[in-house]
Amino acid sequence: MASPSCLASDLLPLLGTTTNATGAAAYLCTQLNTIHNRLSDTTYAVDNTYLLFSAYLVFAMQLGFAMLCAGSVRAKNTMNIMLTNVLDAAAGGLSYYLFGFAFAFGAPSNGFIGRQFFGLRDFPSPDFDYSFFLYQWAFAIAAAGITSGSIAERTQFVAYLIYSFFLTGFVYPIVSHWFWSSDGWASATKPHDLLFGSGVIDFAGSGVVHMVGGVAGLWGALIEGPRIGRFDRSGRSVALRGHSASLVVLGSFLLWFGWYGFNPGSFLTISKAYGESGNYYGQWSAIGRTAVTTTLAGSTAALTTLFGKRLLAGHWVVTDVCNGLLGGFAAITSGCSVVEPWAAIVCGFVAAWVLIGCNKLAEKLEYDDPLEAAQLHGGCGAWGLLFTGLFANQAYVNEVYGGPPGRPYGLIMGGGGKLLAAQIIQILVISGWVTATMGPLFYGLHKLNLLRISDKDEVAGMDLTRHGGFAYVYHDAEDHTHMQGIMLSKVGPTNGSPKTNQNSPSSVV
Amino acid sequence: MATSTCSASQLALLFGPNTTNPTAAADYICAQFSSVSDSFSDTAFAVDSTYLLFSAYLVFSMQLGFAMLCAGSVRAKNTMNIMLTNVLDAATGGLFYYLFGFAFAFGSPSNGFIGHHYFALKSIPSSSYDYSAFLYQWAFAIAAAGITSGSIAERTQFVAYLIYSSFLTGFVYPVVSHWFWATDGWGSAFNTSDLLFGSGVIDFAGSGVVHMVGGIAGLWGALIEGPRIGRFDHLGRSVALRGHSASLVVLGTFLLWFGWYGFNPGSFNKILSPYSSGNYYGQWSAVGRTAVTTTLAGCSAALTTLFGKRILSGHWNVTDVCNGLLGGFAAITSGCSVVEPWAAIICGFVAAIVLISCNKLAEKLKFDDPLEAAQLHGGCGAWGIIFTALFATKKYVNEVYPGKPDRPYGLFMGGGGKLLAAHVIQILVIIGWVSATMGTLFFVLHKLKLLRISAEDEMAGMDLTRHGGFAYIYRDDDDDDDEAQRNGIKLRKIEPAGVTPPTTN
Amino acid sequence: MATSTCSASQLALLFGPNTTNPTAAADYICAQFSSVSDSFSDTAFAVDSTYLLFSAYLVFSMQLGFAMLCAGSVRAKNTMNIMLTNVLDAATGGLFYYLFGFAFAFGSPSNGFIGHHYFALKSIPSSSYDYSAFLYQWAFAIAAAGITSGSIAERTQFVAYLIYSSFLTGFVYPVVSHWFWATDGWGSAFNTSDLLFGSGVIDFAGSGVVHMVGGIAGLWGALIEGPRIGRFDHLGRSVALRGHSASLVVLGTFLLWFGWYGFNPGSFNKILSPYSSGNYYGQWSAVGRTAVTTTLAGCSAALTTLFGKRILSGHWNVTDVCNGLLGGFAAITSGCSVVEPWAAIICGFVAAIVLISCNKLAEKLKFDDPLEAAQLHGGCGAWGIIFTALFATKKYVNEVYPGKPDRPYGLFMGGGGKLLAAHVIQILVIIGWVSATMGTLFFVLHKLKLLRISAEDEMAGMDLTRHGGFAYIYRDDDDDDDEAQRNGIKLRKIEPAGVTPPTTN
Repeated sequence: MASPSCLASDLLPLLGTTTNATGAAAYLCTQLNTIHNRLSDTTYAVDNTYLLFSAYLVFAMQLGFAMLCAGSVRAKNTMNIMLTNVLDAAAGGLSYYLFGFAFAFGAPSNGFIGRQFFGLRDFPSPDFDYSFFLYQWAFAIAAAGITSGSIAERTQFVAYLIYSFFLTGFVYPIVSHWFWSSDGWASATKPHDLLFGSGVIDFAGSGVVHMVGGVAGLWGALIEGPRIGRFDRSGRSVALRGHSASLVVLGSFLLWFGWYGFNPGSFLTISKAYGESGNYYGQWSAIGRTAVTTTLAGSTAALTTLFGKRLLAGHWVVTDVCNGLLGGFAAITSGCSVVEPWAAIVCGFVAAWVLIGCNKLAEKLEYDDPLEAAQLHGGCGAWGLLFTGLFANQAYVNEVYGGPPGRPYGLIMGGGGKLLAAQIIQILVISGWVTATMGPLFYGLHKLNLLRISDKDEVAGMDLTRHGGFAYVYHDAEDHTHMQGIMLSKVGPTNGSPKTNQNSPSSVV
Repeated sequence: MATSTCSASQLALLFGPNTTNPTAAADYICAQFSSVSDSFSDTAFAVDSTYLLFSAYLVFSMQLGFAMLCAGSVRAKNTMNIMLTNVLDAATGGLFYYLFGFAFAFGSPSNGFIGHHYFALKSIPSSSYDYSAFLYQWAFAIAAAGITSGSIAERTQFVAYLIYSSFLTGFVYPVVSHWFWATDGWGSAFNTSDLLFGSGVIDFAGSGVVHMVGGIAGLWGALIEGPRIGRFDHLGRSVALRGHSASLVVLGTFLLWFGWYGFNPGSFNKILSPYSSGNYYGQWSAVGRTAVTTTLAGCSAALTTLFGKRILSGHWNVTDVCNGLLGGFAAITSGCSVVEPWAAIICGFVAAIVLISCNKLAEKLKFDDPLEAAQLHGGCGAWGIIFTALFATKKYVNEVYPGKPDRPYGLFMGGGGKLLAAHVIQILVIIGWVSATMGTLFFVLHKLKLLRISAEDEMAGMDLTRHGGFAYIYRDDDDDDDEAQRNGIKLRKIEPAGVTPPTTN
Repeated sequence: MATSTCSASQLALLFGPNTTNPTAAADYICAQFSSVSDSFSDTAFAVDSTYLLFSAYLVFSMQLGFAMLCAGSVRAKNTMNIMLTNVLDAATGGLFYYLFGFAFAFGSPSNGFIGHHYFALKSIPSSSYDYSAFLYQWAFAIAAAGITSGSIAERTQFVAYLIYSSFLTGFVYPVVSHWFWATDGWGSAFNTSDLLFGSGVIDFAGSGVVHMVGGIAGLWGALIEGPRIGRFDHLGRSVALRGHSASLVVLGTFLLWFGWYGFNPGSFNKILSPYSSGNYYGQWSAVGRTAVTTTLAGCSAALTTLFGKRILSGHWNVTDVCNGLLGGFAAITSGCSVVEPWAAIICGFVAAIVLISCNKLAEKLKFDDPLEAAQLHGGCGAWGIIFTALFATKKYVNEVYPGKPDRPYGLFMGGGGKLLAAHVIQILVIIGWVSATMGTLFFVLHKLKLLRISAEDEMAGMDLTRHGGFAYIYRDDDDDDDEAQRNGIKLRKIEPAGVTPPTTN
């Protein structure tokens, strides 16, 4: 709180010969100090309210991921992918509580890894309250959720449990320590010794969250190889369409909804004046601006994808539009707080093309990612980091990150190349770190035959073989036996299941 | 929320010359107070922004609600199409409302007809509008377009959709919202100089501005396109073309209900605004009351529809109950902040009856609206506007629209007919304006053959012909097993349908 | 939140006669202080109302969660039915809780058994309750009814549903909440005079008041109706009747999780309430801690269920994990605000085991509850109440329930057995009261043949016989093609089923 506290000794000489000057001064100052305390209480209450509800919104993204993933895989693997999403949140909760948060934000520490607050010991502290933990937990599980999409439909459940625990508990917290903790080596909030005099501006985590999830997914999917049937024997790509576009749209909208917690929420506090107190412009405006840039980037990316895909594929495809939308969000996440709204439109426009390009490339390389997670979160996330290095606005950088004046800002805005250099370092370091940790993990699992399920399981669907049955039973078989059901379903069509032409050339994703 | 300012010179006089340094003492004390006052101003901005932003997020979640409601209410073969339109509503709306929609709507100072400041958010934030206000209004704008998309579902070309949606969000809706919500709109109750009938229109959260605009636009679209193939048989009897998933309908309805708590109570924009400082009763109570009236109107409409439909059709029908519920919400939207909770129950009761009657009428006139959007948002919206003019209470009107004492209020509450007159004007003007703009647009699109899809496309479903495939694949056939697939398709043709009982409503 | 009042006379004395006009100076300064104090009071109301309202919206979203969870957990042929009941829970709940439920629950001053003020929100807002408090409590009330609807799903007449739902929301639940939550309830920890065992019951967000009430009511309903046809075969072996959509189950579970952040942390009602003013630690930290304990309990319950079920049934089962998760939440609901995060992990761990055991027991006793609601909310709810009495920490109890020093706290934390005694009493009383009221009601409905549907209806599915058709139509056939339809129905009878592998759990 900005208000200087009232000192009786300051006031005393001024009142001077008043009958009981000491008494009067003490009286007045007691009153005023009470007020300052109450103002501080109010600020805490408002900021915590803001942060908690933002955390709840970010948590809603987990539901969005679950629905998006469920809709994007085939019906026979729905239970499997949804279970992984539920467990992301659950396993993430325990591991982030026990040590993840400590690795990430356990200051004071070194630049590489934190080491306080294990199991929320000595919590809350003046720096961190429980709401902050909750918020960061919601972020951590998002990273794991991204990766689960890349390796969907062909991964053993045990492998899933192992990598998810490792990612949420170790790999991700360390990256977030580097770039977000006040003593991370590349953090922009470090009090001194900033990387290139600037530090990395990854406001809500295009790199820390999205690229980490995306690169991890990339290695997982690469090592596992494509799903059976994804590329035919002549190497042509065959789209394996998800089973429900409704769930995809539901998931995308929920992610959009949750992103309003992800990006604007990353300010952590709302009750903070910029410069002179008592002005209509303050952190609350910056938060609103962040919500606006987020919206515009996503909207632009969706429209770009719509028309781009119409030109390329000849269809108006809703799932592609949803992915484009999410690509725009993943890209703006880094710079959302420090760019002008018009720049967000540029960001979204390019993000859509980055995604389309990455998808083309993936197809060429016979890389199979059921949710395009590596392309979307990795590719668009990397673009988002560069974008911030190019378009960060001087005034906003100084307002949002404070500290010494004269911070470097976006290259195109005239701020020189230092920020861009830091951002490029970030991309390289994240790629390197995730590759060095998650790559060997997936490779080890692969060697131990723990990674990929058997061909038989894959063809039958994991729900049937591992999860006790299909996700959907639209028609009720009262007393028919199992054998009949299965046998007949092989030879004849079941009632009420529309046959779609899955090989229609239109469905090339 | 300004604490009364502390005047150092005045205080210095009171201390008088005997105090050692009266000026400095007074300065010191007053500096403290002014710092406190600044902190309050910061806090107020922070609290109000928090409130408005989260309300905007809730309103945005209505777009998800619309998407799910629409998806569930159409047949499976058009699901991708309608969901795409809902996603694009939000996306195109975002761009157009940013570029000029917000400027048309709230760009004051301007004339009474249209605003002309803040294009592309230039000079935002200002002391009157912050970014959060833009976000909130954007979420409203896309809701209006979402309503219309329901009316013309299952038979409209995608290009037509893109054109009308941009036009509605970017021009038609912003102009209407300027009239009734901007401080210099000709019909606005916030107008500082020249109130319509000394009252202005009390359309608090937009029964008229949002719902009627969307509904009337949908009415024209659906009228000009004509009914879907098979909606009325050759004898002219109505045949229900049921939506493919009641689960999605219920999901959508609940999400809309959830979002409506941003729509109605959020329309206060601020929550930290005492009616008399230091009292437990203030705008926060009014916000709570608005949430309560909204809830009660929806609840009573849902129950009325439940029993009404049971009597009329013999079934307990969940999709009808959902529509009734939404009708109640659309109706209370106008008066939610200025009526007593008991009046909200009446509002919902009548809204349900209005909706049932509109649906009967639509059937008679062979008007086909897959989501009943014109009936629901147009009909119940219009009732809501009338309702406000009948039941607005004096106390609440003066609290919610302060600044001018002795405003006219509800006719039944003893406030005279001026408010009612203003509201009738609003209904007529909205119908006129939307018909003149959207009616013309749809007609031109129709003449250019850009509006309706071909009969073949309609029979096959737009998802297959335009959107690259069906929305659902519940049966997994091994994708390499081509023979089975061909078989499957062959057999599907000769196989009889699943259990789809003919419905009578 | 009163700033200590400024006494002008006292200050004037301090200034003394040397000051030119001590009285005026003192008055002036004190007027400033009192205006500041008023602003504080306004701010506090605004912040707390914002907090409570958004929490209420979150709790309301649980209703959507229940609807989706229930819809996914029943067979497709009863989906419309169960979703309708969920919509109506909210709607009838809204009316009845408005008319008298809230009055029964919180209408103080009253006796310890039942409240009798604020019927139809008369004299609301008052200094103790604002509209937002009503809205929040309404969202709780409908949750209780939602729980019960799961237990009796797929075989209950719709009329029975309407009757019990009104009775539960309007009377049974409000009375229980009066006992344990109102300031003059006999078992309430807020009771100012006469605390039960000098402690009162610490059922912070309602493991007992909400979950056990709903669960026990469901238990009686399901017991009296008997199991669904086909749930136990002629040898008495259990046959799982799987729900039709795991996606909806997961959707519902996540929405409940989302909403639980309103349910538990929101139960503080206020967030702007310092424990010692000017410190970083205050009620806002307690609110955050509550969210953390809630999360951890659910997480550990989910993981325990995952591995437990893997060992028992050999499958990684997502619907079981979802139920385990919810069991953890139901258990932590009672103690969420007064336990350490590590204790929450224990709570969740045991809750999962309790749920698994209850399910085993239910199977043994041929008790059929389609959603495991009685086991989950009744069993885990009861465990949660015990858990609180064992693990409540001294510091948190005194912070959260201030006003009386040296309250008893958790047995394992060294606080003695008084709290445990009070909690055992709570469990017994809730079981007794709900059995006496809801048990009787269900029995009477049973005797009047209003409870269970006919066997034919049950085989065909209620959607077809009562609600006008199935919830899903994924295949589009032209509905006017009557011949094909009749064929379809005929053929369906003789056609074999789709792929429904028998499950073993």
